[in-house]
Formats: sequence, C-alpha cells, structure tokens
Amino acid sequence: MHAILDHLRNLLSGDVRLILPQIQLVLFGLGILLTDFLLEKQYKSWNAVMAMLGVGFSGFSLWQLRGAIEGGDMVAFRASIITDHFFIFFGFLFLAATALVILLSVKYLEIEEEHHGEYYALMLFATVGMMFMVQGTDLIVQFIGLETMAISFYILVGFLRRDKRSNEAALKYLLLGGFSSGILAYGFSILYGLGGSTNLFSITSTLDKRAQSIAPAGDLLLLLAFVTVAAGLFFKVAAVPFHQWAPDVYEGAPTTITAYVSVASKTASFGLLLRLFQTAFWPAHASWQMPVAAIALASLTLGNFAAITQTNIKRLLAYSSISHVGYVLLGVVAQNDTGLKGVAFYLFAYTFMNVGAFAVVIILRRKGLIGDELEDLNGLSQRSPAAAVLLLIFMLSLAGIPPTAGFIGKYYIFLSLVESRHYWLALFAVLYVVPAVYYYFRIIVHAWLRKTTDPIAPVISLGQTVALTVASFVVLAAGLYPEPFIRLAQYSLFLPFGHLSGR
Amino acid sequence: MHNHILSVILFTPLVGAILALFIPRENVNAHRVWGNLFGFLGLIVSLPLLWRFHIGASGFQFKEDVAWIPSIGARYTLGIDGISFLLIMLTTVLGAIAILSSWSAIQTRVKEYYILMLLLQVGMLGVFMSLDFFLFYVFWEVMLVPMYFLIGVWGSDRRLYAAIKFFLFTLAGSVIMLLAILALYFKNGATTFDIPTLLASASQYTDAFRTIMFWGFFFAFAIKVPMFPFHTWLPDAHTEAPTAGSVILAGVLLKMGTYGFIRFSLPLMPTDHVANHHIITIMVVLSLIGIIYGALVCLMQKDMKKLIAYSSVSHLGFCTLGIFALTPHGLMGSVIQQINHGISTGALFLIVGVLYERRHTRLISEFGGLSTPMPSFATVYMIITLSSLGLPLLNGFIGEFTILRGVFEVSKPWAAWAMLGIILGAAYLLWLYQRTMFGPVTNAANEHLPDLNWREHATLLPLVALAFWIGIYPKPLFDVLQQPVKELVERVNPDYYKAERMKIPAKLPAPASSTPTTAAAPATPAVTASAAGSK
Amino acid sequence: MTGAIPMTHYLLLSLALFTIGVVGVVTRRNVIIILMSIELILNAVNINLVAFSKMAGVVDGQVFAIFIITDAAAEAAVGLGIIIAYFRNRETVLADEMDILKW
Amino acid sequence: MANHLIFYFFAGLAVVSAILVVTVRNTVHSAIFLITTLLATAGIFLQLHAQFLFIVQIILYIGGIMVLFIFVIMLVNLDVALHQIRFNRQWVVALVLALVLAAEVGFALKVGAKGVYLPSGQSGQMEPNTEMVGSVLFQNYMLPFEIASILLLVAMIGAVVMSKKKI
Amino acid sequence: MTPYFLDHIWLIPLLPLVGALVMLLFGKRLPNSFVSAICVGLVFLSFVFSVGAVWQLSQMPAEARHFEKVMFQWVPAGPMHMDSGKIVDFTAEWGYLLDPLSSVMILVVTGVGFLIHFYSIGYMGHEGGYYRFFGYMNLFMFSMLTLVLANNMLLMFVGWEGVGLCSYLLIGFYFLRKSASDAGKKAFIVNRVGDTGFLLGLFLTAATLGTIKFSELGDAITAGHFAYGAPALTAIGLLLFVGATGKSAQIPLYVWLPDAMEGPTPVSALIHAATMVTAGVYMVTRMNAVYQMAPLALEVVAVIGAVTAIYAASMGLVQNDIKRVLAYSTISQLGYMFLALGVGAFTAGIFHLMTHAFFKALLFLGSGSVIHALSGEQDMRRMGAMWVKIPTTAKTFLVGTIAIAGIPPLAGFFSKDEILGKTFKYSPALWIVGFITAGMTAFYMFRLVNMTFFGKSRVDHEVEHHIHESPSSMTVPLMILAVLSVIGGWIGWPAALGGSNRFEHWLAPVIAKHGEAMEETAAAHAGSIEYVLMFASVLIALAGIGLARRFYIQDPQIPARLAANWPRLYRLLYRKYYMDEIYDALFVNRGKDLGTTLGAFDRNVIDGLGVDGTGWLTRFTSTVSMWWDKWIVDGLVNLSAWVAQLLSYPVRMLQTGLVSSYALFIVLGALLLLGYYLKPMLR
Repeated sequence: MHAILDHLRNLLSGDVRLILPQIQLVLFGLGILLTDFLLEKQYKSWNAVMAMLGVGFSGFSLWQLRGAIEGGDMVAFRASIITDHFFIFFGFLFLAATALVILLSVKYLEIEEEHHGEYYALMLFATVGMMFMVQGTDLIVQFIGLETMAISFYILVGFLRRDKRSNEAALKYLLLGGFSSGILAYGFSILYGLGGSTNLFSITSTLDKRAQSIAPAGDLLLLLAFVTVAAGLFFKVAAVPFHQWAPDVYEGAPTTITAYVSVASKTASFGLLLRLFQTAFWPAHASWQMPVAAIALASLTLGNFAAITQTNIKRLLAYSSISHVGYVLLGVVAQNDTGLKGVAFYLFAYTFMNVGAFAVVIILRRKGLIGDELEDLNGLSQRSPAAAVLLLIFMLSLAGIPPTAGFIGKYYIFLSLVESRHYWLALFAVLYVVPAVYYYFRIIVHAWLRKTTDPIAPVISLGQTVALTVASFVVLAAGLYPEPFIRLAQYSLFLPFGHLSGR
Repeated sequence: MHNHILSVILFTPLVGAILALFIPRENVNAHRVWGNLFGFLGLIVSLPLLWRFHIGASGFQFKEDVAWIPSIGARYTLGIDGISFLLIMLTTVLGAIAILSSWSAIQTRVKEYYILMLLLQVGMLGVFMSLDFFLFYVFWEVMLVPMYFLIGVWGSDRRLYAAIKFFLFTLAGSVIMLLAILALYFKNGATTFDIPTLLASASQYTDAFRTIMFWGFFFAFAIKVPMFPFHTWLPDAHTEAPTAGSVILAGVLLKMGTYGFIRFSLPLMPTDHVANHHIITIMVVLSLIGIIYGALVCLMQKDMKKLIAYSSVSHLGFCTLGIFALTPHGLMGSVIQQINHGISTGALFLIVGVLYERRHTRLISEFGGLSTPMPSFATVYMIITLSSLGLPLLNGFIGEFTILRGVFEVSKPWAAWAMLGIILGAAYLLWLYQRTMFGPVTNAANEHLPDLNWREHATLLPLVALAFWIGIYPKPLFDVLQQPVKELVERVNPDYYKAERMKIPAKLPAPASSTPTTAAAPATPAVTASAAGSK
Repeated sequence: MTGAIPMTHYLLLSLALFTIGVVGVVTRRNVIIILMSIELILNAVNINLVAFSKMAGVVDGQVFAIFIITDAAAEAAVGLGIIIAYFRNRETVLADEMDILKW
Repeated sequence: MANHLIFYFFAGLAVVSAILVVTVRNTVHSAIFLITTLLATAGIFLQLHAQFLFIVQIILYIGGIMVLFIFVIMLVNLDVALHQIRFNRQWVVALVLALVLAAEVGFALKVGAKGVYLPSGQSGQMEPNTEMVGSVLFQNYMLPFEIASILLLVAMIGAVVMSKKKI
Repeated sequence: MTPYFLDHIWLIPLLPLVGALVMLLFGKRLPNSFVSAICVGLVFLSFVFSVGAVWQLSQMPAEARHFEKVMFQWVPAGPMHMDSGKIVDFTAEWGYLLDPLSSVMILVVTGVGFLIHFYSIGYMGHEGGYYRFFGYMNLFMFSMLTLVLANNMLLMFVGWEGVGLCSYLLIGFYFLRKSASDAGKKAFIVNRVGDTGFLLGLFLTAATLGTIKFSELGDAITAGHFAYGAPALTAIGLLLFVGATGKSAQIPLYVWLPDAMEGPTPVSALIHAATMVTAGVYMVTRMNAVYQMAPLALEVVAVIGAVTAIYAASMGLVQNDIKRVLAYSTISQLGYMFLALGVGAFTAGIFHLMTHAFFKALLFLGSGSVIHALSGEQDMRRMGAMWVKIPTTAKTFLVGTIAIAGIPPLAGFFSKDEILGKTFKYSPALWIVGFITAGMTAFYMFRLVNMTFFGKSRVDHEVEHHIHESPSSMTVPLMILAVLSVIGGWIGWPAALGGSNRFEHWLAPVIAKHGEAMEETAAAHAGSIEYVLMFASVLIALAGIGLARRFYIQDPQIPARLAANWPRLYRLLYRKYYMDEIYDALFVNRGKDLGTTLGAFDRNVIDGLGVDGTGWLTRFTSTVSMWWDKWIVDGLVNLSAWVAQLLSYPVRMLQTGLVSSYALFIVLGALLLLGYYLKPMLR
C-alpha cells in the first residue's frame, strides 16, 4: 500500500506533474460520465457542479505549476510538452472560459431539455485538448490536442439534436473542420519532412540552420508548410477567407457553445498559432508578415461590413469576432513584444467580453423564445436594467471604448503597429473601430432605445449572475486599472529559443 | 502643497452617479433631487478654484500625479492652467444649470437620465483636467457614451440617427488622434504620456513629422468643434437632443475641440515658415467658411434648435479663427468666446427648451407674438439674443472683438470676412426673435402660455448675469488667460514678442494757434510731422 | 533496393491524392462522399509522413501516421454520427440542401 | 526494379481509384473505391517498409472505418441517390481552383525539393521496424498516445450522443 | 481737487441707466406717474449734471478744456502688433472725456432729450407698455451719452451699438405691427453693416496708430510720421465713414430711416432726428485729426453728404406722410452736416447738428402733436386748416419750419449759411448742390405747413370732432424748443455779420490745428463773398416758400398739373426713385420667381429678408449652403454609410450557406497565399 503511494508520489513529482491539470479534468470528465447515469433528471445540475470542481482542481494544479516554473520553464515527456508562462496564461484563460460557460449552461440546457452529463464531460475534454495544443511542443501532441478540442466541439455544436439549425451547424463544422485539419496535417507532414522530427525544438533548430543555407523567402518547402499550416490555423481562428464556417456555426450552435467556441477555440488556436509562428516559422518571419497583414485587414473589412446589416445577434457577434481576429492578427504582424503582449491582452479581454455578450443572449432564452434576434432585445433596459447595463459594458468593450478592457487591448494592438512603423495598418485598424461601433450600437439601440412588445423580464439564474458579474468585473477592472492585467499579459510573453530577445 | 481639489471636482459627480444607482427607479422625485443636489455640489466644490487659482503663475496648478498604468507610462495626472480653469468653471456652471433645467422636461427613465448627466460631467471635466494623454483620451471617449444615450433616449423623432451620427463622427476623429498620440509617445521613447513633456519634445522633431502630427490631431478636434466640412453631425445632434443635452453639447462639448486645438495642435505646428503658413491658411479658410456658411444656413432654418445649432458652427468658426491667428488677442479672444458661446448658446437652448416644454414643437412658424403672454421670457430672450449677436456690454462682443483684433493684426481680409458673419449673425438672430416674439399672437395655442416659472428663472438668470459681467468687466478673464496665452504664443510664434515696443507718445505741446502757411494746405501737416519727428 | 524511388514521387503521389480529396470536397454534393474525400486527404498526409520517415530513417513519421489514422477514425465516427442525426431531421445528405444557416 | 514496379502499380491504383471515389455516382461504389485506394496506400506503406502501418491501415481503416461508412451509407442512402446529380453547381470553378492549387503545391514541391537539402539521415536504410515503432510509440510518444485515447473516448461519446435517438 | 460735477461726470450716463434698469426690472408693477417721475426726473438730473460739468469746464482756460475720467480698465492691455511691425499694448478703458465737443453734445442730448421725455408723458399717456417705452428711452439716453462721452473708440462703439439697439427696440415698440418690427430689424441690420465699417476702422486705427484713445490720436499721427493723405489714414477715414453712413442714414445706407418712422413720434424726434442719427457727424468730428490728414476721405464725405442732401430733399418734395417728409428732411440735413465736415468745416457741422436738433425735434414733436390731435392720422392729404384748431402746435411748428428753411435770424440760417459759405470756398459745384437743396428744403417744408395748417380742411368728419390741442406737457416742450430754434443760432453769429462766433471758438481746441489754419486763411480772403452767399441763400429759401405758397394755398391745382405734365418725374420722386421697387425687382421678385419654380424656397424668407435689402443674394447663397449641407456634406456622410450597408450585402452573399463553397474559399485562400510566395519565383 505504502509502495503504491510512493509510486504515485514519484509519478506525480515527475513528468506527470506537468499534465496534472489535464489529468484532473479528464478524471472529472470521466466521473461525470459515470455519475450521470445515477442522477435523476432534476439533479442534472450536479454535473455542472462536478465540472466546476474539475475546473477548480485543475486551476489549483495549474497555480501550483505556476509556482514551480518560477525557476525556469519545464519540459517533459521527451520534450513533447513545455510548461512555461505562455501555457500558464492560456491554461488559466481556458479554465476561466470553461468555468464561465459551465455557469451559463445549466439553465440554458434545462430550457433546451438537453441536460446531459456528456455536455460537461465534452467541455472538460475539449479543455484538455486546448491545453495540450498550447502546452505541446511536439507536432503530434499539438495535432491530437487540436483534434480532441475540435471533435468535442463538433459534438457540442450539434448537441441540440432535435434542432435543425444545430444539426446543420455541426455537420458544416465537422466537414469544414475535417477538411482544414487535413490541410493542417498536410502542412505538419511537410514540416516533419523539413525538420526531420516531430519535436518542435529540433524542428526549430533544424530550420534555423537551414535558413543559413537557403534564404527563407525562397525556401518554397518551408513556405508551403507555412501556407498549409497557416490555412489550418486561420480556419480555426476564423480569419478571412477561412472564416465562413463561423457565422453559420455560431448561429446554429447552442448559445452557450457559441460562446465557448468563439472564445476558447479561438484562444487556443491563437496559442498554437503563436507557438508555431514564433518558433518553427520564425526564420520566415519577414515572408509571412505581409500575407498575415493582408489576412488581418481582410478579416477586419469583411467582419465589420458583414456585421453591419445582421439581424441575428449571434451571427452579428460571429462577424464581429472575425474582425477581432483581424485585430489580434495585427498584433502578430507587428512582430514585437508589444504586439505579443497586445495579443495576449486582447485574447484575455476578448474571452471575458465575448462570453459576457453571449451571456446576455443566453439569459434571454426561455421557453418559446430563442432570443437571438436583435428584436428580442427590445426594451431590455426596462425589463432587466442590470442585464442592459452589462450588455452595454460588454458592447463598449467589444467596440473598444474606454474605460473597458477592449480598449486597452486595441490600444496595445495600435501601439505595436505604430511601434513597428506600420502606420497604414494602424490607420486602417483604428478606422475600422467606427463601423464596429455602429453595429455594436445597433445592439445597444435595441436594448436601450427601443420599446418592447414583450413585457416579460428575463429571469437570471444564480450561475448566470455569477458569470455575468465576473465577466463584467474583469472587463471593467481591466479597463479602469489595467496595470495588473497588463502584467499578466507581460507574464505570458515567451521568448522561444531567443528569437525575440535576439532582436 | 499637496491637495486634491481637482480630483474632488472630478469625482463628485461620479460619486453622485454611483450612489444614485441605489435609489429605486420608481422614486422619480428622489432622483431629481439627488441629481440636482450633485449637479449643484459639483459647482460648489469647483468654487474654491476661484480664489485659490494663482493668476499669473506659469505652468499648471493644482497638479496631482499618481501612477496609474506604470507598464505603459500612463499616469493619473491632473492640472490646470488659465485656459482649462475657465473651461472647468464653465462646465460646472453649465452642468448644474443643465441638470436643473431638466426637472420637468424629463419624465421618462429619470434615473438613467440623472446618472448619465453626472457621468457626462465627469468625462468633460476629465478632458479639461488631464495632463496625461492616456487619461485624456480615456475621458475624451468616455464622455461620448452618456451623450449618446442622452440624445438617443430622450431626444426627439430622429434621435437614433442623430445619436449614432454624433457618436461615429466624433469617434472617427478621436481614433485617429489616438494614433497621433501613440506616435508622439514612441517618438519620445515610449516612456511617458505626460502631456507637457510630450508637447515640449515636439520641438526637436522634424517639420514633416510635426505636420503629420498636426493633421493627426486635427480630425478629432475639427470634428468636435465642428469645423466646416465636418459639421453635419452637429445640427442633427442638437436638434434631436433634449434641452439639457443641447446645452451641454453646445456649451461644453464643442469646447473640447477648441481646447484640443489650443492645448495640443498649436505646440505641434511646424516651425518652418512655409509649412506653418500652409496649415494656418487652411485652418483660417475653413474657419471663415464655417463662420459665413453657418450663418447663411441659419437663415434658412425653420426649426429653432437647428438654427441655433448652425449658429454654433458660425460662432465656433470665430473661435478657431482666433486660435489660428496665433496672436495673444486671437487666443485670448478665442477662449473668452468659447466661454461666451457656452453661456449664450446654452441659454438659447434653454430658451428653446422653455418653449418646447410648453408647446412640444420647435418650429418657428408655430410661434409668434409671444411677447404678449410671456413678458419676462421676452426680456431674457432678448438679452441672450443680443449677447449672442455680439452687442457691446454683453459677453459676445468682448469675445468677438478680441478675436477680430487678434486676427486683424495678421490679416485684414480675414477680419473683414469674419465681419460678414457678425452682420449675418444679427440678421438671423433678430429675425428669429421677431418671428417668435413679435407680432400678434396668431396661434391660439400660444395665447395663454405661462411665463417663466421660478426654476426657469433660476436656470436663465445666472447666465444673463454672467453675460453682463463678462461684457462689462471682462478683466478677470483676461488676467487669468494672460500667462498661459503668453506661454503659448512664445512657443508657436516666437518672434511675436521680439518686435520693437512702441511708446505711445507723451502729449506734445500744442503748436501755436496760428501757424502761418502760405503754401498749399496739404504741405502743412507734413511739415508739422517732420518737425515733431526731428525733436 | 536498387534505384531508390525519388522522394519527389512520393510527394507527388501524396499531392495527387490530396488534390483528389480536395476536388471531392469542393465538388461533390453528398456529404458522405465529402467525408470520404477528407479521408483521402488524410491518407495523402500519411503517405507523406511515411515517405519522410523512411527518408529520415526514423520511425517518428510512422507514429505520426498512426495518430493521423486514429484521428481519421475518430472524425469518421463522429462525422457519421452527426450525419445520421442530420439525416433524421432533414431526410437528406446533400450538402447544397444544407442552407438554413446563411448570410 | 521490382521496387519501382510495386510503387508505380500501387501509386497508379491509388490515384485511379481515388479519382473514381470522387466521380462515381453510386455511394457504395465510392466506398469500395476508397477501400481500394486505402489498400493501394497500404501497399505503398509496405513498399516503404512500414509494416506496422500497413497492418494498421488494413485493419483499422479498412476493417473499421469503411465498415462504418458502408453501414451509414446503407442506413441513410436511398435509391434516390443514384438519380441525383453528383456535382454541385460550382464544380467547374472548384475543379479549376483545386487544380491550380495542386499545380502550385506541385511546383513548390518540385522546386523546393530540387537541390534542396532534406534531412536524409540513413536514407532508405529502413529495416523491418514493427518492434521499433512499438517501442517508440510507447516511449517517445506515450503522451500523444494517452491523448489519443481521450480523443477516441470523445469520438465514442460523440458517435453515441449523435446517433442515439434518445439519451 | 477736481470740481464736483466733473468728478461726477460718470453720473450723467449712469442716471438714465438706473432709470432704464428700474423700468425693465420692476416697471410693470409701477404706476405710470411713478414711471414718468423716475425716468423724466433722472434725465433732468442728468441734464443738470451736464450743465454743471460744462460750466465747470468752461471755467478752465481754453487750452486746458480737456477733462478725462477713467473709471476702470475695460478691455485689459494685451500686446499687439502694429502695421509698422512694432509691438504695443492695446487697451480700452471705460473712461469719460469731456471737452468742448462732447460738452456741446451732452447738452444737446440731455437737454433735448429731457424735453422729449417730458413731451412723451403726454404723448404716450394712453399707450400700453408705458414703462417699457420709458425704459427704452432711458436706455437710449445712457447709450447716447456713453457714445458722446467715451474717451476711446471702443467705448464709443458701445454707445454706438447701444443706440442702435434702442433704436431697434423703439422702432419696434408697436411690436404687434409687423411693419414696425420689420422696420426695427431693418434698421438694426443696416446699421450692423455700417458698424462693421466702424469696427474695421477701429482695428485699422489701432493697427496704424497703436491707440484708440481720442486724446492720443493726434499725437500718434504726429509720432507716426504719416504723410498727408497717407493711405492708411484714408482707409481709416473711409471705413469709419461707412459706419457713419449707417448710423446717420447717408447714401447708400439711408434706407432704414424712412421706415423707422414706424416708431412712436417722440422716438422719431429724439433718436431719428435730434441725437442718434447725428452720431456719425459727431464721430467724424471726433476723428477729425485723422480726417484732416486724409483729404480723399474728406472729399468722399463731402460728396456723399451733398448728394444725400439733394437726393433726400427731392424725395421729400412729394411725400404725403407728414413724418416721412420730416424723415427725408432729416436725411437731407444730415447730408448737409456731412457736407460741412467734408469741406473741413467741422465746427459748422457740429453747429448745424445742434441747431438741427432743436428745430427738427420741434418739428417732429409738432407733427406728433398734430397726429395726436388727429387721432393718429399721418397723411397730409387728410389734413388742412388746423391753424386755428391747434394754435400752439401750429405756431411753434411754423417757427421750426422757418428755422429749417434758413430765414434769419432763426437758428437754421446761421448754421446752414456757415456750411454753404465754407462749401463755396471748397468747391462751388458742391455749393450749388447745397444751394438748390436749401431751396427745396424751404419748399417742401412750407408745402407741409401749408397742407397741414392752411387751406381747406380735408380731415375726415369723425376725426374732425375730436381735434383738440395737446396737453401742456406736450406744448411746453414745443414752446421751449421753438425758443431754442430762434435763439439757438445766435451763439454762432458769424464774424461777417458782426458777431464773434463764440461757438467756433469754443470748439477750436478740439479741432486739429492745421485744419483751422486752413480755414482762417481762407476766411481772410473771402469776406465779401460771404454776404453775397448769405443773400443768395435767403433768397432761394424765400423763393421756395413762395413757390410752396403758390402751389398749395393759392393755386392747389398746380401740383396736380405738374404731376400730370411731368408724370415720370413726379412718379420717380413720389416712389422714392423706385428704390424699394428696384430692390424688389432685383431681389424679391426674382427670388419669388425662383422660389416658385424651385418650390424649395421658404416664402417667408423671401418676403422677410428681401424687403430688408439684405436680399435675394443672401437667401440664394443660404439656400445653396443649405443644399450643399444637405446633399453634399451630409450626403457624403450618408453615402459612406450607405456604401457600407451596400457593401455589407455582397459580403454576406458570399456566405451562401453551402459547405462546398466555404471549402472552396479555403482552397482559394491557400491558393492565394501560396501564389503570393510563388509569384517572385515565376519571374
């Protein structure tokens, strides 16, 4: 008995320690799957409690890892994962998003009459996938992590099986996601061929050496690998022209999952994107700067213009999130510390403000009202002033009006562009705030300035209250006193193999 | 000495707004009392500035400086000089009056209304106090939101359009300004957003860079002012906004643009003569177009508020004209005219509000002959009209005169063109007055309109008093402005003070009563003159 | 083992299968065929991986290919499940009749 | 030479049946041709000395996935499928674009691989390696292996959740 | 120690201001008797202080008759650049200046003003808004006194605008009548046009001379080494004269004055005859230091004055409205004064200003009395034979008429004669104009008298019963003014007739010396001509009187016959040279045509402003601006919004909902990205 414990302790102090957060999530996910059978229909919300516990434990382990890596980044499993600041930051972000969405889900699922344990289990598994995406330094770990997340999402998007929109969204997401995964895998295969290894460290060092002999700008194989990998990742983050799944999926999916996909999937994919762009593809950084900038601008343009005339809130937010991708990508384009900090802060802010925005849509859902049309918001300020105020805060933040987190995020993006002398990009970026404000304010107009024909005030459950409070608090706090949050973003900066510090 | 008077002024309305959240919305009168209480309190706490402000001291006073976002160098830095001092006083006065004026005008969503009014105050005060670009920008944007709602919720028919137009216009300008701020920030080593530091550093940069910076800031301010081609948001916003909103919008918000020009754009002007001249010419031409154009459009208006809105375009044209004359008089006149415009146009909007509250229309044709039922209203209205059209002994004249004096030094044609605006100003204002107040009462609905009540008196009479005070004894204003304006002119027009000083000659002894002259008469004065010169 | 087949040939074979897969995805109406085309793409990737693996002389690529196959299996399972759910509601498996969500 | 023959035979087979997969009208035929393609690929794996993979390909892919496919095809595919138009309206454009992409990738591969250093190691010296694959899989790639199990669990849940009428 | 009255000079304008404030703040609640007591009393007090101050001033030696009292610094000093490039502190004080010139003015203003106030008690007794009337009148007194007592141009401008405002308010006193408020507005706006000239002149003075203080102007000119006729000084002179043409109703800005007769008659007497309209004359005299250095400006002044004089007189010949005749007469007499100023006879101008104030106030008040008696009738064709019915009015009116006609020894003779005499020396051509005008003046004034007081009665019957002499509060001022009209000219008894012309000596210190020198030398040469000229002018006045008698008493058919014989001329004159019609034709009708055609014009705008003469052009540009604003500037904004919306749809159209097309976009994206990298390779 003692020996077993010792063994366990040894195990936990070794490599396994670094994946403890994931392990805990998996365990709780399995637990939910098991206990779900035992729960009567009216007690299904215990699944949510369980999932929250899992997130809590996972967060605790992650916190401990944070302390453990103060001395330096830790790698494990033959360098196939790395626990660094970057991972800690993103890990917490995923957990936060997961927790918020779990809180929002309970009531929503009850209304949808699809309250099953699988839902929460899949969320936890998706979180595991995301964590591995960011933690992985091996192409296989990254790919499998990505797929775990993606497949979980396909299912979650189609979770309302009796709803045609949900079906269609899931099928579209699956087909296109599979297609893009194929392209990504193709890119990974080329990368593997170039690097001679699946390990990111050795790929990077090989490609660094390779750059000595072949100018990266003319290295077609590398660029081919880049294009295919980038196409796969841009698909996941929904950047133009790989974005088209997003509005449909966002609209069709259960709103809670829309929030989750829009936030977590995007954040995780950006984590992976940064990981790859800053390491393996760094030698070609001069080559990918312009195309990424073009994609960013295209995303801004299309996202903003398409959103202007939408009447469905979820769809509108989908297009708006495409434009947010444009901003984040601009931070990547800047290729400097400020830009990366901006990306981190932006993603952070985006997580909370977007979940918050969707949360307001979620609380509108009730029996007989889907609540995702702009008209459904009418007169919200009279029916539920608190919800209207929160919606206002989130919209201001999404639009980038101070004093909200969204402004600081945009500020950093602009700052990085000015710093890297991309003045024209900066000009475009700031001017696109204007149409963005226009459509965000369409939402506000409906919530605040229109009369309603529907006198029923939305009922907000406890979980939703907590989620909304947390989200709005973070959005406001990061706008009013951004210092600690900027530190957080600063903290997330990783200096892979001296690339950034060498500049 | 360490004091927090500016923070107190800044946050008093905010405290009021936050506390008001806890008053139940059904308790409408409590909100009214509360809103007025804090509106008035905001004025009270700003009064100590009157005697504690140090006239003639250079630089900024009452400075407060606390770290805010150390990672980017943004600080919570407040401070005022003579220019911002006056604008802050204008803000607190008009704020209290605007809040008071809404007592009976606002019947729906009273709670939100007062909260938003108080928040608006915070934003505006913050803009005038901030000495940190980041903080400045935050306030600059923050204040858009309450204004948007004030127009959008309590406005009239086309309020949604007007509100979003207002928002988008101003936003478009300010985001470009943000870029300019960032560029300045980087140029100076990306360590601080301190406004004086950054502006001082501008002197080291090339003219090309400074020109770009100037235009970067230009749009934000030009839209806010608004200068000629960017003015179209203003009539819509003014027309649709509720009375108090219009008062604040015209009285204070527009001044943020002119303030920006004075505070930021002027120090960024290139030193090179040609580039400088280019910019000034453009600015002056736009101002002149604005003056005349605004006045002309006024003549065609059927809606009182729209008329006054366009008159603002004209009046603000004077302000920008004064600024870009780059002379002490031009600048001082400009600031004084900003204050005056706040008083006069604010009062005009209150006056329209009085009528609107009684008749729920703003169409000029609906009125006529109101002097008969509303004599005190007629008197106040007349005084304000006269103040707005620049009658001496009322405030408007002092401002316009001083501006024109400053402009005249630089270019006589500019001054002459601007005069056209004064003539037209009399035309449209008096015509408006005539159409509403004179003649027999033609519309039966107007026959028994009640005259001003005590509350309306309380909102209008302070403004009338201020109008007279500035018109008759403007010296304190000039004194307050002297020093900051001197510093500004020394910076942007360094040659100005270097010119030789002219002495008004002491009284010459009278020449003998009959100087014999045999030559042709014209020769005489020349002789006298040369004789005097040789002495 | 005389006359090793050039690496390029494997790559081109892989490319051919990849392209056929892509063509299938973008031209076919039947979602099952589209799913099959995705399998083709993944298969093409595997050829790449194995070929590179052989060239590099390490088996990493093969391992990677195993994971790709695993993924393909998982995707197919879930995909077919979703197709069934979809078919149950809509009585069709044609991609171009799948357009409730648009614009 | 045999090596060449084997490769080109399997390659040709794979390509031709792949083409048939995406062109034939009958979905069941497509599935059959997909099996052919996968078998041909398995042959290529064998030719590349990837014996373990060869087995996996046949058992897992063909044995597992394709059965699933055919099962589903039978389940949902009605006779109408035979009369349906195979290609969507954009197919010409799509085909052209796909071929252009292929040409680009081909060009990149060709130019990129020509005279370009690829890490070769002991090129082509691959011994029969099932054992090695096994040990690598469970030593170097233990973590992905574990994750893959989660992936499969997810897939299982997904398949169940999606296809069951009532859960 | 400063003498008491001089020290309290600030009370002179302040007293009426107090009255005005009391009236405007509390007047509504005060009984009429109280109102008149305060307002008239305060003006009288002001008059007393004026007399005291002037008396104390006269006690000083002639050269030292210059008293300035600065109350406070109004516009504080600030640096400014002069045209010469030097820097100077520009400032404007609130200060009062009493010197011989302003002393004449304050006496006239407070004296005549007091009489008219007193008269108003009776005249306005039955009108509504009694307190308002007196409030405005007192406010006017304040403004006018500020104007004349100002020690600098800016403060003068305060008064200048103030009187304009009061004029506006008082013309529009019967604000229920649209014509009245229209006339008020017209007066204000036309004056504004002039005022801009004044302001520009002021700026130019400051920029040229560095000071706007009257007492420093002369020295500044000397110190500035300006040549005689220096362009800057000429420009100042011309710009200021633009201001003067507005206020003093000279061509081309005279149009407001006839309309201003819409106001109550005492207003016409005080503002539009005796005081305000003479502000321009006063101002030019005040600025004589500049004008004397600007011969071109003086010439313009003279010519405009002369032309206005004859032009207005010719219109006065045929007017039928009693007040309009007097209005044109006023314009004409003001033209005389400017003629005097223009020829350098500043003292003569001021002299005429003073005498004119007496007799024109008298005439207006007399006409008011007539109108009062006739229950508001103003058309002379409905008068006649009033001599016996309202004898006091008639007699005093006759005195005034004789005075204005220039019959010695009444006041008008001396002043007019001095002007004509000086003009002759300057330019015989101008003299002829003035000379003819004198005849015309005598003619139309006696035409008025004859039509009103003599001949057959043409009064309506109902009205006739009510004819009554006015109360003594009205007749007493008439009598006092009549006396002044008789003796007022004696202080300027010319040297040629054995007098000493004390008036000229009194004013001498104020007039810049070189000008005086010129006059005196000229005077020495032309002693004999003066008698001839005097005789001629008396003669032509008598001729005019005779003609009027023949036309309107002896043979009343003649005017009709004349009108029939020269119908065009008659109509031309009667219709005031078609000036209004020209305005109408040029602006209003064309505007109306266009307005109807376009359908976009606001009819009110056209009527309202077109009549005012600001005109069609303004409206047109205004419409264009409006249009520009609506369609171009705003249009661009809305267009961009529209384009954004429009763009939104194609962008959304890409979102077909079809998986295949989405996949194709992914292919396209990859293709483009790769293509971007391959492009350089292909070259």
